[in-house]
Amino acid sequence: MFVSNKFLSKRRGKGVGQGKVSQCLAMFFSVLASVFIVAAAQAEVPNAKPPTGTHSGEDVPQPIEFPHDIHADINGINCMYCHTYARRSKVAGIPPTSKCMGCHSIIATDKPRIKKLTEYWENNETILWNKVHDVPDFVHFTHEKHLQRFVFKNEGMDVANVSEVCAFCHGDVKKMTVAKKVKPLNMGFCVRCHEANDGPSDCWKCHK
Amino acid sequence: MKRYYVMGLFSNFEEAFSTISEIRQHAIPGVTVDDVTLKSPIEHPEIEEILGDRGSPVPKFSLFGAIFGAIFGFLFLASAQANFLTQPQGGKAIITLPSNIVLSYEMLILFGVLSTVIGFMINARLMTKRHPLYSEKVSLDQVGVMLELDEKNVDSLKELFKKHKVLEIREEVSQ
Amino acid sequence: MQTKDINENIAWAKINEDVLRSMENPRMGYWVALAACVAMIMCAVLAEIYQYQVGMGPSGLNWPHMWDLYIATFVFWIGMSHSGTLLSAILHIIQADWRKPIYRFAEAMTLFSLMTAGLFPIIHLGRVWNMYWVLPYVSDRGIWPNFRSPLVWDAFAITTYMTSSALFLFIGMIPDLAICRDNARGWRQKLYTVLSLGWQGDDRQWRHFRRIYLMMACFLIPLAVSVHSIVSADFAMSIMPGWHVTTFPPYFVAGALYSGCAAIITLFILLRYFFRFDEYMTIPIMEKTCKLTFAIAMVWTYLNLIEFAATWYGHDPVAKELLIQKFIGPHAPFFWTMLFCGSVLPFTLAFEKLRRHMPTMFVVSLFLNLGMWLERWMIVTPTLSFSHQPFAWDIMWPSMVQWAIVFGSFGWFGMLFLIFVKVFPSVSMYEVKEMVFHRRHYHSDELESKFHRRAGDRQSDADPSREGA
Amino acid sequence: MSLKNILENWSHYRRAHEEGGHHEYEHMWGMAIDLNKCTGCNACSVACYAENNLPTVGKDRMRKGQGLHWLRMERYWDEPDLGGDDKEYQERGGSFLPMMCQHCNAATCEPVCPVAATYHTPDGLNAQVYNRCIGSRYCSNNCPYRLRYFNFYSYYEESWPEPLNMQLNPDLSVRDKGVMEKCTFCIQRIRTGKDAAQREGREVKDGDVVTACAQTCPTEAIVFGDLLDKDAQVTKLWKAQEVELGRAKQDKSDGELRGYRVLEGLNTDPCVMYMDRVREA
Repeated sequence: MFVSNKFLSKRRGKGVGQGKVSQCLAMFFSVLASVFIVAAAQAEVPNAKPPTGTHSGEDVPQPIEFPHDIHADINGINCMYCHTYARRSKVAGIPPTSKCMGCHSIIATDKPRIKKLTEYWENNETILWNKVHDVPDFVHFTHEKHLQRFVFKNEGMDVANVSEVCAFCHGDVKKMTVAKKVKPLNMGFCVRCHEANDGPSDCWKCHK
Repeated sequence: MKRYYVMGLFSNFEEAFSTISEIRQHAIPGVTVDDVTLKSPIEHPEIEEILGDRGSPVPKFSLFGAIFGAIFGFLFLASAQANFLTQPQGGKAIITLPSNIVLSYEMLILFGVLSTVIGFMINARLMTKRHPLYSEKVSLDQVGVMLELDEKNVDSLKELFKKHKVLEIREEVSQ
Repeated sequence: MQTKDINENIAWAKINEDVLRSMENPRMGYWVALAACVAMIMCAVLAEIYQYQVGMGPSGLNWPHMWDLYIATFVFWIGMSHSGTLLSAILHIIQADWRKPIYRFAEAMTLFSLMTAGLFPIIHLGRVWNMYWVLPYVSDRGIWPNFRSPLVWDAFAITTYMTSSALFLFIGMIPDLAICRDNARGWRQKLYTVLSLGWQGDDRQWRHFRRIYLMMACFLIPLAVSVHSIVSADFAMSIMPGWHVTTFPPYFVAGALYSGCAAIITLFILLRYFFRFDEYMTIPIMEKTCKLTFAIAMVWTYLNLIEFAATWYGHDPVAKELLIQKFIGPHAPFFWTMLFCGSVLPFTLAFEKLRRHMPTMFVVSLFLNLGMWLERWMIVTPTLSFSHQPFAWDIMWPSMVQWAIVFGSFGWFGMLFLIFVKVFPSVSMYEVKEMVFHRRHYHSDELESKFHRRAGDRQSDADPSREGA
Repeated sequence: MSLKNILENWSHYRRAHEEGGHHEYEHMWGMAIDLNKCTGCNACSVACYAENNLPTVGKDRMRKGQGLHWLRMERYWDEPDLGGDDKEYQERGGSFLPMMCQHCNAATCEPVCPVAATYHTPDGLNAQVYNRCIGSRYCSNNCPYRLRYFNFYSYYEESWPEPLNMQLNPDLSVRDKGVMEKCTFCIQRIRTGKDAAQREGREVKDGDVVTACAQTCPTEAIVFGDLLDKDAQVTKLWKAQEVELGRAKQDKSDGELRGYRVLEGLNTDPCVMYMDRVREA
């Protein structure tokens, strides 16, 4: 390893025993290495990581491809007509099938999606909609307070235009068929809006 | 113009020392002590008596780094604390002096050390290629005296080296 | 007759040769030692993986014992790291040249024990995967670490200390790396060429080198003191009896220097024996280290006694109760062992005969370190067992998981150190050269007999039995 | 933003915590516990388990000291006034001390958390943000009351096997391993109460918010309310006992006054007042 002869000093003849020892050592190290790799691979823990995944623009399949654009944009139905709880509750709510049937027992009954809907209705089955805008369990978000702040107690904001407010977090659902998650909905997203609008900065306002 | 680099290797420091002393006394006209580079295996602070005080700006780097570290540290911490949205804590202040003094002190030292090291690297011309005349014997036990000079002085310099029992003379010409 | 100090007329080539020899391809014993260290680390790794998956429960921690061996061992390793700085920086500033043959491995020890210590605050976290939250980074969530917390100070202090001591070690090694570069070939040559940063021994380089070394020493001494004060703040900043002690910062610094010096003695003897560094790590140097350790041990003892006295006269009932529990409670055997190892055993260092007997010193230094480890444990745990709320009084003994991780930390330190001694010169070649150069040229015999011989040397000239080990 | 904060807060940062520190408190939730009424029945503790998604850890772990009981019933059998060795006093029963987080105004746990997972809310609560906690456990070590509990294991699968998970309180997260937790004065109930008051456009009044323990206590030993509300029952109790926030030591010269706060001398300024048990000596 070193240039000068002094430092080169090759070890004279390896004894048989020594060879065996080095083999054993090599074995030992390789076993240790494999144990380490196996153990490290095991170290994946459920719930260990904070939620990531912003589902940016990701499609969430629904039992019936509900066209938001036809309802909200073309026909101009207010968001809160179907998502009734938004103004008075934590959750916005998914309309019950009866609410759909209120119109669709008459309107567009021949369309395939409506036929599917009627089928659910007649079989007394629940439509299992999938949640698109889901925040982690440790987040306390109320639709009520946000709607109060931005719609009902917001001068100059007409309730008819509530979809503009909804779009803060849900994106322009009017232009979507099946709703997609287009905003990150992570903490930074919330905090920036709270800062801009003098929302509370107390941790326990949003965490639970 | 061609520049000549000549290096003489001496077996001990005294010989190199007296060689440089003679150069300082203008033994060779046109060669001054400023052209001399001493290459030694150990540190010789004494040589500065002959080479002249060439100074070292490294402490200035330290001072700058330390001041920067302390100020930056405090401002960074203070602005972070002021920006921290959840302020109220145990009746304590927002910008707490005791903790900020501790942390600014650590930053002072960290930046002081980093700046000193950077100053050293720059001033000592480290991380550059070794001079072609570099001899491995310098790292062992011999002392090298290297001069950068014109062609006309090379021979007289070699004479001077030989007078002081030089062991080996190496030279190099560069453009 | 004086025991042989460094031979002033030693050939410089021999210095290079001896030190480079220590870095040659290792023998079988080395590999076995390395394997043993790796096996120890594996114990810790397996324990940590188990703990990571299941939670902190298997480590035997409970309410109210939220910290135990992890933090105690953390403080122990941080303490260990202080001696390198002491030996190297302080002795450099006061121009004690006997530091030169032994400071390199001491500094390496500083760095490696810091690398070991830094693991423990991470291991002890309940949610290790989120440990980066302690770092002050800009996030769009608008949240920062809590700069009031001594744990955050720890993070700052350890990072600073680790960076600075690594740089100090590295800068001091550059001329030696150049020597290695000039003598090595193969992968080693490539490594040393990069690491030596083109060092060629110019007067310019040496001049700046001298300044930077002094500057770094000046930075490192207050840093070392502040680091262990900050570690002591983990305890002193709390309001717990037995932790909230005003004398903790100096007490911790003294304890740190103490355990570090004891570890230096251990490694000194091991290196001297295995690498045959008898000519460099001489008995007089050993003696000086021992005297230093003894002095620090007495400082530590004093601070210990003052702490007891302050608690006693302070008359805080809770603190007093805790002190009594330490003396006669369930932890008493460990407490008295700690006092014996820390305060009584160092008196062996005061006797010249014992001081010069390497095997004795080896055993003593190990016991000193045992005492210092127990000291840390006795700081952390009894307070958790007996504090203000009597309902929460409880005794806990650490489980195998904790022991395995503590055990493994010694393997980790050993492995780093073993790798170091084979890759880097563990004796500073250029500074030993400087040392012999200066002793040869600037020390008259007269001065030498005054400063470098012990009193009574002359009388005992005829007595060969005083030759050291 | 940051410069504004520095300049704004600098001027009044030094005000002591008894004045409300550097910010105005909206409420100051507090408790008064009458030990005369406490029978040690543990109903409060059970209610707390149900309300706050507390896992049951099993006998062995409980014995080891790894249980999570935000409200614990401390039993003391050796009141010095009664004579330690007296056989008789045991027959009269021990004394009970229901201990939940004292919500100190100068909380020792808050400044030591490295990631600021525990902090003081504008309601005067000593809150813990579970998903910010990294589990350094320093807060628990620095709590003189030892009222902070740690999730040594993941309990949710064992504690609430299907279909028991349906009983979990949705207003509160289920904590995973490695997280510190503690009594929050049922902060989810406070939040609901405040929301309801806001919806109705009025101030929160006494009785709007009741913690699970206060609600459950069969003898009504626990009274919960807003100490800033002059008309609240808890404020009246504190006043009657001459106990007030920001005072380290209560005057004990009047034998009629039974109010005290635990470990007052440490100046942690807790928000829970206990009223001493009166017994025949």
